[in-house]
Amino acid sequence: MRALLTREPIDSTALLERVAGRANGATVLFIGTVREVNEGRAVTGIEYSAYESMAQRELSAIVEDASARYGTPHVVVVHRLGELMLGEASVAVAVAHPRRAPAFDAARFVIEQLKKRVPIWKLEHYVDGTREWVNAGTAHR
Amino acid sequence: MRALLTREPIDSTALLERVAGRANGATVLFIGTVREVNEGRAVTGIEYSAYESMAQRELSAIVEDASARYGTPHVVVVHRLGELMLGEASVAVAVAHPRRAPAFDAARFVIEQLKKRVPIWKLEHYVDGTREWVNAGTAHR
Amino acid sequence: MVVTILLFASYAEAVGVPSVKLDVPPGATVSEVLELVRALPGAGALPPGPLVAVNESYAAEGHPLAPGDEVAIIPPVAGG
Amino acid sequence: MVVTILLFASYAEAVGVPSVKLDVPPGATVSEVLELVRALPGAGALPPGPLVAVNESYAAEGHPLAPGDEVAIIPPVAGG
Repeated sequence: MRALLTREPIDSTALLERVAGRANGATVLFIGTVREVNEGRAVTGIEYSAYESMAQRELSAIVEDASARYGTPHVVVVHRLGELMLGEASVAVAVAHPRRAPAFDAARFVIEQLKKRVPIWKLEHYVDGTREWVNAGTAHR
Repeated sequence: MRALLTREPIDSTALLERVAGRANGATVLFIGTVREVNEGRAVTGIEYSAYESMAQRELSAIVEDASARYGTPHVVVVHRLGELMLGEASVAVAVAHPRRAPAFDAARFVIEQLKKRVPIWKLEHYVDGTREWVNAGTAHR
Repeated sequence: MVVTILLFASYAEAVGVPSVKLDVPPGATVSEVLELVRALPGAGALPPGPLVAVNESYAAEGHPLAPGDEVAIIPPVAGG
Repeated sequence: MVVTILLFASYAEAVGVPSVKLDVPPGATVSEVLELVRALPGAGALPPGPLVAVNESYAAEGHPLAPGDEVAIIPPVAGG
């Protein structure tokens, strides 16, 4: 399984091991983490939910697409669901490739595609006790 | 010290911890590893040497430059020296940033600059018993 | 024919339920079903042209539905 | 004046030593010193315009040297 939704903390070292291969000269790991402040508001925690069956399909499709496009089977992505604390990883992408340029490009491709098309939603909890569904159209990272 | 030459194995998990920060939403780690085959020749091992005092200065300058250019203090780079086995990491770059695009760009910048200007040399040992200084002009990764 | 509407995140909160079954005319399209969804209590706040997935794949407005289809109305995604 | 020439990797192997002190005319430039280096046994194989660092910073061919300068001849770098 190269694409995974999980309610457990993401183990990025395990991801690096998953993509290792003797022909690979370059490995790129991307980790998205919960920030203290988003759009100027102090965040206390975050909750991710998903249309899980479809999110799994979309994640798998993105990994397949990245593998074909950049020419390496060594592509994995994990997205966390449920409640996360500040500083925890919400998503991790690991790519290994013989060369560094496509390793960077493939990792970037996976996270950009994920943010565009995987049905996952983020509810932010703020210091003032309010909560809000984050709209990707206004969110940046 | 955000730029380091070392004769010990590179601990990429420690690098990730070094760049962590509560304002950061994105972390990118690049790892370069010793490949089994380079330019079609089967490699058994590799040996890195450096003009160490200058390499240290250049690495530090690249980190400073990346920090200023991409707007984050959370940039580190480690390059291994001495004899390495297949699959071992020769170099690792970690960058954390509030946003993902500059995190990717800064990590890429550091490794590209390193490959251009840091006085480090690579002696490859091949299966047939021969050895050769790798010329970056012909090497790819 | 009956199709199942799935609602998520802010949309599920607005309507108050995560799914609802609707009886729609045979061959109804995605946009026709969206109009019926909009008539549900609380659903007036849905945006004009939301993303829709049919049976876990994104579908265009004109996509004709079949009995038993699972029609998911997808709020702006925010993974990552 | 005396300057120290540093040789690395394939260049050190070609010349057989990692460093050598050379007595050069006062104010000699990098390229003038390179010509003297080329006259060393084994140094004929040095490429036409190698990268040079003076006191740990890259320097142009015309850079004038001072007594005690450390002049490093830098083979094509291959870090990473």
